[in-house]
Amino acid sequence: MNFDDTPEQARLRAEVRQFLAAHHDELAHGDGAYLEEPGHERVDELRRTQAVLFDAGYMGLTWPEEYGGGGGTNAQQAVINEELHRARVAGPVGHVGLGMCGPTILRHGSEDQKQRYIRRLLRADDMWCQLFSEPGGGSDLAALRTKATRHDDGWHVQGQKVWTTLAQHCRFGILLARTNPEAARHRGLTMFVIDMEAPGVTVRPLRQMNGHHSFNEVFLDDVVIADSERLGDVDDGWRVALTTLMNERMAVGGGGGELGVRSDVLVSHANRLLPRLSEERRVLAVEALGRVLVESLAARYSGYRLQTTLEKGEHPGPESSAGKLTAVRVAHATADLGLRLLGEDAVLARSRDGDWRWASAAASTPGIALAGGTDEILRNIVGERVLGLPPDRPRTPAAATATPIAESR
Amino acid sequence: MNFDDTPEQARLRAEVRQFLAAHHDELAHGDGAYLEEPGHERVDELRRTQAVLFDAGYMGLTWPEEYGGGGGTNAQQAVINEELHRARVAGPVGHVGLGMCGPTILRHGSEDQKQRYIRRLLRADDMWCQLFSEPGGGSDLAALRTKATRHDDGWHVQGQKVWTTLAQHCRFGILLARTNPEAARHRGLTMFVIDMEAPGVTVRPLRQMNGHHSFNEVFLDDVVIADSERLGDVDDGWRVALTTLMNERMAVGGGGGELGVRSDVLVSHANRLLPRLSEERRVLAVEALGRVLVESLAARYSGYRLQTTLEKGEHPGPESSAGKLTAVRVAHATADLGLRLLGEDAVLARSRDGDWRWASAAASTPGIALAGGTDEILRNIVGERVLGLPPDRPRTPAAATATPIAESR
Amino acid sequence: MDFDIDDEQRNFAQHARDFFSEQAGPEHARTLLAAPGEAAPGRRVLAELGFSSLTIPEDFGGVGAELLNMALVAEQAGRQLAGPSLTTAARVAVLLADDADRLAAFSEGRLSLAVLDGPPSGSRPSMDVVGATHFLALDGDDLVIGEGRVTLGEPIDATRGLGYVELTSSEVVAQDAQARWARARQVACVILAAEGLGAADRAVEIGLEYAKTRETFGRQIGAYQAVKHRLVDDWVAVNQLRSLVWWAAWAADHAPDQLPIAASAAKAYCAGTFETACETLIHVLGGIGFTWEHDAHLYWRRAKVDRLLLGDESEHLAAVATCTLHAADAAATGELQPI
Amino acid sequence: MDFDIDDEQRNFAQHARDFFSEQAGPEHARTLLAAPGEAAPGRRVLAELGFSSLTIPEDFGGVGAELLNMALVAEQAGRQLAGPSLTTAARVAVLLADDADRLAAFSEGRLSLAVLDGPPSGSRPSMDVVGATHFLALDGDDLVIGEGRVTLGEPIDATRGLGYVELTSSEVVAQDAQARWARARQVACVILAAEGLGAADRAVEIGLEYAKTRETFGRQIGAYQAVKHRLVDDWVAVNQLRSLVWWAAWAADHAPDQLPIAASAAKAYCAGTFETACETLIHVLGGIGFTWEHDAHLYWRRAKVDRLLLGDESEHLAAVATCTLHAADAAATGELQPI
Repeated sequence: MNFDDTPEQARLRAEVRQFLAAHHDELAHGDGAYLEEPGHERVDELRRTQAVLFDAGYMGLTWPEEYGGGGGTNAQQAVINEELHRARVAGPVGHVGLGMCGPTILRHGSEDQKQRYIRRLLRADDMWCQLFSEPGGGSDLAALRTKATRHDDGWHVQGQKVWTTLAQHCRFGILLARTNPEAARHRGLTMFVIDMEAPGVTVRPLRQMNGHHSFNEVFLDDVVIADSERLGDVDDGWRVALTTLMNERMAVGGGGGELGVRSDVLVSHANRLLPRLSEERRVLAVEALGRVLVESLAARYSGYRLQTTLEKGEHPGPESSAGKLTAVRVAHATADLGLRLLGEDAVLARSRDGDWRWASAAASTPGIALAGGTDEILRNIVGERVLGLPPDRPRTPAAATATPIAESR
Repeated sequence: MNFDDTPEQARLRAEVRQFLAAHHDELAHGDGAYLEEPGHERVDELRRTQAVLFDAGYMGLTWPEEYGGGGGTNAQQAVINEELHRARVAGPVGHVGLGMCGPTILRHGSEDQKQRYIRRLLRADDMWCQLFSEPGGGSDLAALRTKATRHDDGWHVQGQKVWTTLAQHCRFGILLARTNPEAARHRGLTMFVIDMEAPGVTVRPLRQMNGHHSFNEVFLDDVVIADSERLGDVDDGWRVALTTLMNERMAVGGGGGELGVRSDVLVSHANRLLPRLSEERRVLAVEALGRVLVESLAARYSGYRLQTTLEKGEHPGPESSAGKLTAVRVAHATADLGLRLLGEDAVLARSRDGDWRWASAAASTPGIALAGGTDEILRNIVGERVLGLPPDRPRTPAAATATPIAESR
Repeated sequence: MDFDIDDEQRNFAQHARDFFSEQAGPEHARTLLAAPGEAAPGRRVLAELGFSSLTIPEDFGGVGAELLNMALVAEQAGRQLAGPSLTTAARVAVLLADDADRLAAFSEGRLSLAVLDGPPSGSRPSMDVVGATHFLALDGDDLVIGEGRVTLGEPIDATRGLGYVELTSSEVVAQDAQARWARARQVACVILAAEGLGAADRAVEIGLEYAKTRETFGRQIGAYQAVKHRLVDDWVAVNQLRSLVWWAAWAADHAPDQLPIAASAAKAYCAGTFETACETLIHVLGGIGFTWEHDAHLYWRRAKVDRLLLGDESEHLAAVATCTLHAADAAATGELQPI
Repeated sequence: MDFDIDDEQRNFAQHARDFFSEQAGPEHARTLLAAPGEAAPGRRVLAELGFSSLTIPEDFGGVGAELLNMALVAEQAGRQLAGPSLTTAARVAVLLADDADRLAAFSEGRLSLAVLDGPPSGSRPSMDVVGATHFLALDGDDLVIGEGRVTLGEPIDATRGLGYVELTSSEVVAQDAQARWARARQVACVILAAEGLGAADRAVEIGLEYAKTRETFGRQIGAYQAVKHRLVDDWVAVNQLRSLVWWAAWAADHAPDQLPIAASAAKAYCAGTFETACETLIHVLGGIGFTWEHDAHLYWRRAKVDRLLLGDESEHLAAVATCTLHAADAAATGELQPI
């Protein structure tokens, strides 16, 4: 066990730290995810940030060099991420591409696809989204009804997707569609890369309860996709999607990262506001703060253990789902305590000091809880796939087709 | 809405109060249920108490006069119960008879059975138990395997029961047994009155984690029961058992009563010990106390609403299951706060002042949580029978036989 | 003991239910977030119908009803996120109890009042200051009334009309008003809890409807214990909250010594019950519950604000504990009977 | 970063696992409730195997291992509810760091020590006083050692050897010992959390086994979400607790400035995790889990006691918050780097 840097890591850390200080003004900073409305200006700023970091060699360090990756190690990427966090650099705007689409393409895409897409994805030249959920389906992916039909000029796609994160800013997406309506629910699906600027694609941003427009409806009206843009085999999309979902779970909380407002932001907020509280309130707030911090530390150090596993070359397994359960709880408690520390101003969306972060974070938490699988889905995954508990209903022949989905999403 | 006594109720209240003061030494007192080991001496003391109260006309006020009841009203019984509580008189030791067996006999028993049993049951001359649960069955009553086979001299019973409350002190019990092994799970059951002193009945007290012996195993080895001791029709025991269970739920927490240590005992304990705590601990303890009291008030006043419904002549419905959920939570929190208020002594079973109540209550809470249905069972009942949510699994023909049970227990 | 409302009260509540479902509703709350103003149905209409003067004696132009009746109306108002809050009216009725002229003016809707929390020189965020022309405040031991400069806050829930007020004029209405002020606040807590009760009840109702129709993995989601048990817990809590609200409202008129504990118990229990019910609702709804278009967040917003108004859960838990400890102590030393 | 134990440590933990499952176990804890005495395997055996001298330097007759190794042993001891606690040994190693003779005597099992919490004139209930001949205590700023009069308490968990002690003799071991005392307590918290980790892990394991085999209403109970999700939550918490314990144990030797926060975080997180795991276990087991014969209550007893020993959850939550606030404040004003 060793948390110390090797000399080489220490050199990298110093170099990154220096770079981030020198390029401070070219980088977007922030107090945590989901705080700002992802409008065009903010997204452009975040894309520039990602490009600056890519150009410095700090994005996709572990990705293959031949496609624009750094050919480095997980340990190096971890050092870089720590320094990005310390310098309060905003998280990468292309997180769906980095966390889900990219790994899926690397694993299942053709050489040509990797050549064309990966480098631009890492640099946020292209943003990517994931077109899985549908209005009728919710967590039940295998129920999806968007159809892709084979024609001479490629696949014709007809259907509708929803909850597509940042689709309005994306150039490409990975799309799961039904290619064989005769097959059992989770069979007969195929994964494609879709050009979001193709004719027939209509993106309609959804307004969320926090006022933001992060999620979208995507209407697919006879969209044509060349067969060369298939990811994996025909009717093998379920297996491809599992890669995406495993990576999603790792990306969303699995690594011990924070999902809401950063805990150091909460700590400095508390340092500023605790003295204004009565003695009674201070005692209660300090206990609440301790609780948030301990949960947050538990998630963070568990993420480190998972990272160590990954550094040893293993793939993220279903146990990475566990991290998100805690991360969501921490995000909720952080927003709530941040708000309560505002005292009388906590009934308004902006305090007299102009602090809007906590009310905004509170209104964003329910969305954080949904992305990457609800608590129930994650608990089912851990319970059934890690702990070997029986599935939710008996494995009758009729239920069997549904079971793999229930277990994995 | 009116919480005030009518002049008649006020007279009754004054009379009861005077009686309880005058007969103080003949009555057992206590801080709450499940605190003392129900050994023979304690049980005898509690039986004498119940007899004294019966003789004064304070037990079974609403039960039919022809069988020893008082022919009075629920409102009168409520006044009496309030005064018993205020005077810290220990709850009736024959609570299984009063709460479950008695109502079942009154509804399903023969005239002869009512004549022979009810009066002595009310007076705790005979104590009664309920022989339902079996080792393999748990909450799933319809899975029971104790068999009763018809012979010329009556029914021959073979099987084993478990978790039978106070069976070692009981003269009689009501027994649910399978009389038709061919019928569907919850059909083919019949209810009987069993003489616990009959040949073939062996009672083995179980030691519990709190050191007490409230629960028993009961072995039934070719016990003969006369057909005249049947309760209800042959193979109709499921319907009879529903009466028992509904009444059990009302008896266990449904009426807003406390299941663990009395909240006024917690309050006086807190009054004594709060001054010994540091300022920080006092703030935390006061908040915790407030939380217990508010939950307890919520349960108590909800019990009053239910009592009002009953006074208007309605039977207890599945919604009475709700009260126990809260009562269990309050019992748990009461024991825990009582223990924590002891400060450093809370790591021992008896404080330096000799206070053993809180550690004992803590070790009794898990048993309280089980009796009368686990939280999950109660939530299923409320969810499915009151709120109309779908049952846990689809109503396929195969599942249909199990469903009524899943819903009702 | 008869702990139930009677048929007349039931009819009255049904009348209020019909009125608020026509004249208010979450769609109004949503609109208000974009275009600030007075919440629907507005104080003029509430005065016209006599809802805001329910607890004002008939001699002063009011209806002369008990607080329980107002709580029944408030529950229905809460279901539809109506505004301004009846807490203001209930509080005014107590504060101006011996000011016949102003009470009559308020009853008739000629005087638009809000009650300020915190110092009159610069109040804390106070309810229903939107549309109010005059403000009641506690200045030392004096109850004062005056006009004021209003600074509206950026709302989480726009129906609460929250703003900071600085009195620009001030006239003493009553001296030695601490006790009256405290009682008015307790009464206001009961009505706020009643509004929360109605809103929480509606939130559970929407969740139950959805859980019975929405299917995933081949089953209605309400069949899953994770969903079912959460909804059951919320439903149980809402019903228990109703018991506390009714008790507290009854106590205001019939057992004033029980009011401090009952009002704080209702307010504290409401804070958590309402908030949890809304969080469950959004969770059960999934993605759709996170959208602006769905009503869920409007109930959620109300819950997030109401839990802190007129004292948060911690304040009221401490009040319940402290009052109970004192009463028990006094009883033990022979001073008083325990409540 | 390499946040994992190595193969040697894994083997070592396996060795300890085998040892404790042979030499200790819940059946011993049950017996001890009826017949007071020293818990199994007892301090003599622990000394013989070198478990209690793991963190004592080789020069003083110890093993000279890091605290992490002791935490690995403690986890296995916890699984089997073994006693006396290794917290005492870990604490002694810190307290007597420069007392070669006594340390050697302790390493060799010739000196039976317990550490007292609270004043030496009348201690608070302190661990492992059963079977101890000498006691370490903080007397003002002095670390003292002496013999004492022991009053045993009536145990909730008999394996903790809890009693009140009044020193009858006293010799100063070290002056100005506050800092050392604090560090010893932090180290003890880490080991106590490690024992809780092992016990909680075992409780979850028993619950999982039962949930996979026991059937009700035609299904294994582990298929029901109400059961499944509780067990999952506990399993997740136990695994996160392991992360905190390992970090804190590592920090003791490699990052002493992180120890105060890490030790308190581990102790606080352990309190709730272990207690909840045992409550879940008993609940999942149903009636059988409430019996004296089943092991569940022995784990439950340990959890109910351990959560309060060496400072309860509230104390350690406050410590984490306060230390973090100070560190952040110091960093903001340029004094220190944040941890």
